[in-house]
Amino acid sequence: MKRIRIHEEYCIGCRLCEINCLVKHSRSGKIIKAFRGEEPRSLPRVRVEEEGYLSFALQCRHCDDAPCLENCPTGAMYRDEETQAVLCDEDKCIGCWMCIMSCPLGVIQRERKTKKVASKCDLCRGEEIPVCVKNCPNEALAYE
Amino acid sequence: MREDFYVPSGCAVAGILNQDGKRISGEAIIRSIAVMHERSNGLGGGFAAYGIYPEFSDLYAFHLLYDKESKESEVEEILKKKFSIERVEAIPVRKSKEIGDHPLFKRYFLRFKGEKAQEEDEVVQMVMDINSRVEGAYVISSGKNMGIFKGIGYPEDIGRFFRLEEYEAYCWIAHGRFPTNSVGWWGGAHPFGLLSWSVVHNGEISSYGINRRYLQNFGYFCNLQTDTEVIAYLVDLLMRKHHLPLPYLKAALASPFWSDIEDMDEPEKSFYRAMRITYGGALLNGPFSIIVGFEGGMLGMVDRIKLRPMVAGWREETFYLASEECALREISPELDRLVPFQGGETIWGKLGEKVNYGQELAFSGV
Amino acid sequence: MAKSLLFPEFKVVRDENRCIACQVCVRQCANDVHIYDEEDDQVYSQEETCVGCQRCVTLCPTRALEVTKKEAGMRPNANWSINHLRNLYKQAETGGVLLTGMGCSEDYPIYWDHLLLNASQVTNPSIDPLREPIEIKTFLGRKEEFLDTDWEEEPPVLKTQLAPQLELSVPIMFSAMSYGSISYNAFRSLAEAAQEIGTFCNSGEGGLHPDFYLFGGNIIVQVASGRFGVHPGYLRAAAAVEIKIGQGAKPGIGGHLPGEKVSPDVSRTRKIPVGSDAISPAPHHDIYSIEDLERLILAIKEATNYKKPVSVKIAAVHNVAAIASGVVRAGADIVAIDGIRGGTGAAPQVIRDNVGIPIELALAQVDERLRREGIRHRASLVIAGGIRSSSDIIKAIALGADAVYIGTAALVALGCHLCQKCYTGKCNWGIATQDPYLTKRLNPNIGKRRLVALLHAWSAEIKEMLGGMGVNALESLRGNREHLRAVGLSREEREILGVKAAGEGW
Amino acid sequence: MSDIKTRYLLVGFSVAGWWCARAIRERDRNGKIVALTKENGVYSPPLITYYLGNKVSTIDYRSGWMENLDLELVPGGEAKKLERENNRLILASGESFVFEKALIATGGLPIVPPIPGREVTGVFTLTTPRDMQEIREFMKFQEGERVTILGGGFIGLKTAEAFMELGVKITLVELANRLLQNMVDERGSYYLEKALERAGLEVIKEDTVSEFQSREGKLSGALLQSGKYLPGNLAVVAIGVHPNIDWLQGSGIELGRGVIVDEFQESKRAGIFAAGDVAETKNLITGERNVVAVWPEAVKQGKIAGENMAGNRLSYPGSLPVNTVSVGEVTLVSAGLVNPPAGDFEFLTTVSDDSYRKLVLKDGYLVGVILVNRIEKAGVYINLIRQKVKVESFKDRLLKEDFGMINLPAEYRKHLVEGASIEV
Repeated sequence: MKRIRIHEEYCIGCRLCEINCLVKHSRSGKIIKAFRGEEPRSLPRVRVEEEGYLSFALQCRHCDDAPCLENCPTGAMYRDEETQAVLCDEDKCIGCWMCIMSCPLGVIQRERKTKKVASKCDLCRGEEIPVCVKNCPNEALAYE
Repeated sequence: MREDFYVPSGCAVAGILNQDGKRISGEAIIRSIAVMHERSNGLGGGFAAYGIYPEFSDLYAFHLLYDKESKESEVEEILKKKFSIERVEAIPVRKSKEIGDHPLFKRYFLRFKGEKAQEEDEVVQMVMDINSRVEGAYVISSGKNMGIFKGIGYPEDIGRFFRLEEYEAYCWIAHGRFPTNSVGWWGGAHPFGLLSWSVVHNGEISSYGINRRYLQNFGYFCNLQTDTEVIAYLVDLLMRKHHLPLPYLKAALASPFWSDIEDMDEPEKSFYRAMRITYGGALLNGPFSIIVGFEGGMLGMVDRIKLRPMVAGWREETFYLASEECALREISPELDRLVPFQGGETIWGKLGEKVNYGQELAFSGV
Repeated sequence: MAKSLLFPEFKVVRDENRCIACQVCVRQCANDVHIYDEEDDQVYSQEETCVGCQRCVTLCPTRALEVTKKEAGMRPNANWSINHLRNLYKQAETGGVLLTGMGCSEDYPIYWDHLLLNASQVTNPSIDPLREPIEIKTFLGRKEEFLDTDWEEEPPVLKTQLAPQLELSVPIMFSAMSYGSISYNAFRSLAEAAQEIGTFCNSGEGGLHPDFYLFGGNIIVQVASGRFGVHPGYLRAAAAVEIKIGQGAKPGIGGHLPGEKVSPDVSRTRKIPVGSDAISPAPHHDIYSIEDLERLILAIKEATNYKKPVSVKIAAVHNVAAIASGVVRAGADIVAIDGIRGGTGAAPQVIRDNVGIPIELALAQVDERLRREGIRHRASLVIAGGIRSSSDIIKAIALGADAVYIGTAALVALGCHLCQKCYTGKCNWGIATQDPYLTKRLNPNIGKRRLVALLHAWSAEIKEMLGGMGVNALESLRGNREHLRAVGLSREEREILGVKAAGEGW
Repeated sequence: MSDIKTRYLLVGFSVAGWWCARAIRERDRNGKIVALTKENGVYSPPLITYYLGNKVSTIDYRSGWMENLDLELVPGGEAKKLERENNRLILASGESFVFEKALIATGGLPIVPPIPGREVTGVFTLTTPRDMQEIREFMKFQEGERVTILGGGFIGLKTAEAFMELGVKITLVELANRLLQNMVDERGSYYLEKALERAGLEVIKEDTVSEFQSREGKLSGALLQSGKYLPGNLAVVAIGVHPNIDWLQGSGIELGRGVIVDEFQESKRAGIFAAGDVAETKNLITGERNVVAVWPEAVKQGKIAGENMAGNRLSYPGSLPVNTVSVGEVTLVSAGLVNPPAGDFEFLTTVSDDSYRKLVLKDGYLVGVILVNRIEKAGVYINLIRQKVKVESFKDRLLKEDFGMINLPAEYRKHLVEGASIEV
């Protein structure tokens, strides 16, 4: 399957990936509105981690043996046949957080109010290239 | 009258070589070039003839063109520095209605007096000196047992003007000119000659600027504003001074493309590579088909992508070159073989040598 | 502390209707121009330190930013320009030589822009580069006047051995830019692009990082007055060696790599302590005359078994033609001449903007002089200094250059915005810096791709222009000034350039 | 009745059985698999309490994927006897199966202490769909104003969570002095109890039911040891489960608390494997043998057993107790050794009004973690425990606000972010 590869040596910590991810998963899909008009602001599904001058953008790896999927008791976590992405069916999600407990990368976020998985990379369903990759100004992310 | 104008040219070229050395009259070449009348526009025509002065074969036959008669003594003073003048005569001409005003033509049969080792260099130097220093006088040919006849007019008219049917040569080359910029100067017509080299040329040398500067490095100074001049000098430099044999003239003047050189096997590859690296300034660029006449033969060459026409033909011991096939058929309706030139190809014939049929073509029906 | 009289050079205009306080600008500015206030959830800008590099403008996702030149409020004065005033204030405050980066930015004539190219019409067909080969391969190195050949053999056997040559698939090389002055990633971009294209980049006086030995076949290493990083392995690794006598941006003075840019890796490569300024002396202290240069050329040839061409780089100064002649006679295989608009990582501004002559004039004179002396073939001529486009290159070739070096143009392709602050080591584009936070901004894969694309584009344009002239091999244009005509130049300038006026025929 | 022959026999088809079947199918496309389940279909045990609490509308588990497994499911197939000499298994129904490889995954059974009155109507356990169905039906007729839940451990809390959604009054009775004593430490229990209190739950500690009292065969209330009386007609005994192994007596399979297996999940009888809540394995950290009845371990053990049954030779690194509970406003995660014995343990903690995080380190390695409310990096910590990554050099960053993969050793981190295959 195609994966988002991380080239941490070229991550410049600009966080444009987060910004574009947030916009992509916002209600309006428009950047200024997503930031200034939508409450609550949607959450980016990619996070830039930083330490010193090192940084990288991390999002779900859509692992082959995805522990979040294996450990999901409801089957809410599933693998998309077409893209092989690990996705979360929010209707099935019960907020048991087994996925969070299982994810060795810590890339699943929870929505406290709805008690659902809130922030899980979906490889921008429908997009040829995920927006974090497409908008990375330095090709620190690659979709290959 | 002579002006410093560069004249690009269209033109027709033709050549006949009897490889057995049998001398033929100028009638044939006049007919041959006349067929390609449409390729000329009456602003230049000329001929080079080899083997025409057998009785003076060891003397330099200088053809001089005088715009101003008063320059004769000045020229002769210069000639005397290195030569003894064995004979001087006016070149016989025939007045005609086609040819109007014309300059004075004289020929000198000269014996070199200087150091043998430098003989040819000194002859070249003398030609350069006269052509650049003496205004109104111009050496149009300077070889032995050969001569160049040229002027303003259609080539067939020029041929008759110079009464070429009265000469017999084993090799004739001819030129009919189509300059796009009218220049009324007889010296600007082709062939261009130096020593026994003569060159006729259909085309325009777009590398002229650098070829000219390249030649300066070797003491050749071009002052005729014609690209044919650089070809003649390059031939002299490469063949006489650098000893390139005929088959390899093209390695310098119309070098194979780098991609073709890359495809060659060693040691051929190294040779062509070295030639091209060394002779980059001599590479002739732009469209051309040229005929080089020399003592004992003639050679045809076209540019690397064949932007100008030329065909070679053979009938028994006679080798023909011309811009168009019709020029060959005119004088030899039957040909043993006819070959169109390929890009960058040279085809030559030499006295006493077997017929050289050029490259085999991959396709038939030409 | 006394109040500084310096005023901001740039104005940062933030469209508050567009700003989403995403802080990309904050994170990208190495000069701390943008500051995020968490309490207000707003980004503010302080313009004093802005260098106008346009990094924030480029990366702002909502195009909320604009950085423009600030109009100084002083009364306009043709004599006392704003730049003069700034410099006066600055020097009155610091008491030091003003440093700058990149090439001369003064308004001297650019002769390329007064030269026009020829094209074929009717009498001579133009050649279509899409259908016919147009050759721009170039060889640099000493050429023979004559090949001693045994013509009896088939094919003929050369008795003359050719001098070593650099084979360039395009007549364009990357100028000397040292690792140190530029980042590892910038150097890597250049080296990889040179390798992919089939041309050369120049190490500058920065030594060769071990990672770059891999690209040695496409690197010309420099031996300059500081001798930084020079050792036998360095000479052996390279395709050619260049002795740097002078640089167009700073003729007559040495090099200066500020200590800020001497990172541990740079220090290892240059063999100097971390953080120390790397100062190359003005002259080579073993070259006090042309004979000394000859000794050094010979020594380098000896050290490299006569297998590599030796280049000598000089700045274009008043007597450049005679100097170049001497350099050729001293045995240089390549003479590189760098004009007044040549770039630098750091130079005194007063030198950069006032010393030297334009490369076009220098080139024309050097080529002509060498031809007049009959030694033009003994060395190739590479020119540098402000080459901006393929048309500059083709005009340089027609004037007589064998190839050109591009420096600034290559850096611009990599993202440089000519802010002229290379010497600070805070290049926001990750080019002229060693700060690891900044250097990673230049992804060498992208850098290489952009450089390769640039050279492909220029090659295509050069071929188009050559084809238009009816020339299908670059050597037929080289030094062929008949294909150039001058507009708007004095007779004297035309004579120096050896170019006829536009309107004159052949 | 004649034997049914099969290459693979899965005895029990809950999560361990399901993932075992999947692992077999990865390696063996054609070998026949028969799966026995005493229930009616394949369901997800954790969903039982959610279903009761109306949070899900089905307890079905990945039935959509069943087709790919190409197995023969035998519902109502309760195993009764495994022959000592032969690979033959006999069901309560009398059917018999002859297998080449078998997986014992019969899970656990609820523990019900011998409390007087435990058989009366209104006293339930809640581990099977049948239990859940019975409770639902019971509640339809008798609106329970109070539910007494016996047990303040994981199962008790899950049960409480379910009833909270139904708006009934819940009393949780726990014998120990704090709730969830196996999963969290005292402070963790404190946060949990506070949250339950806020949610209106009554918690009675250090007490237990001494008798379920009834009227007309129906529960009327629970009398506690302390003498306290909790009226109400619904009580759930939720003090735990024990492995369902009684049917294996005499089969020659070595039994401890559960089916004793080696690191390949194989029992003492070659070819017979066990996984999930029935298997007794070595603890990853302490090396002690015990039954760790949690979902993630069941998945892992099932997969490894499946791989090995189909011819591979994978070993299970050891069990790690991991669990998570959300009740009211509190979410807890616990993994590994959270209440270590006295010794050389190091503790890293952060405490705030609404969160608590505690890491337990031994010899520079992470061995246990408790997270209250701030659980997002739980998986990162747990994986550090599983992979036995020495955290000594970066332990000061483990609890930082922006702790993430970037703080981990590059090699470890890069292996993970490649994502091709996460080692489990």
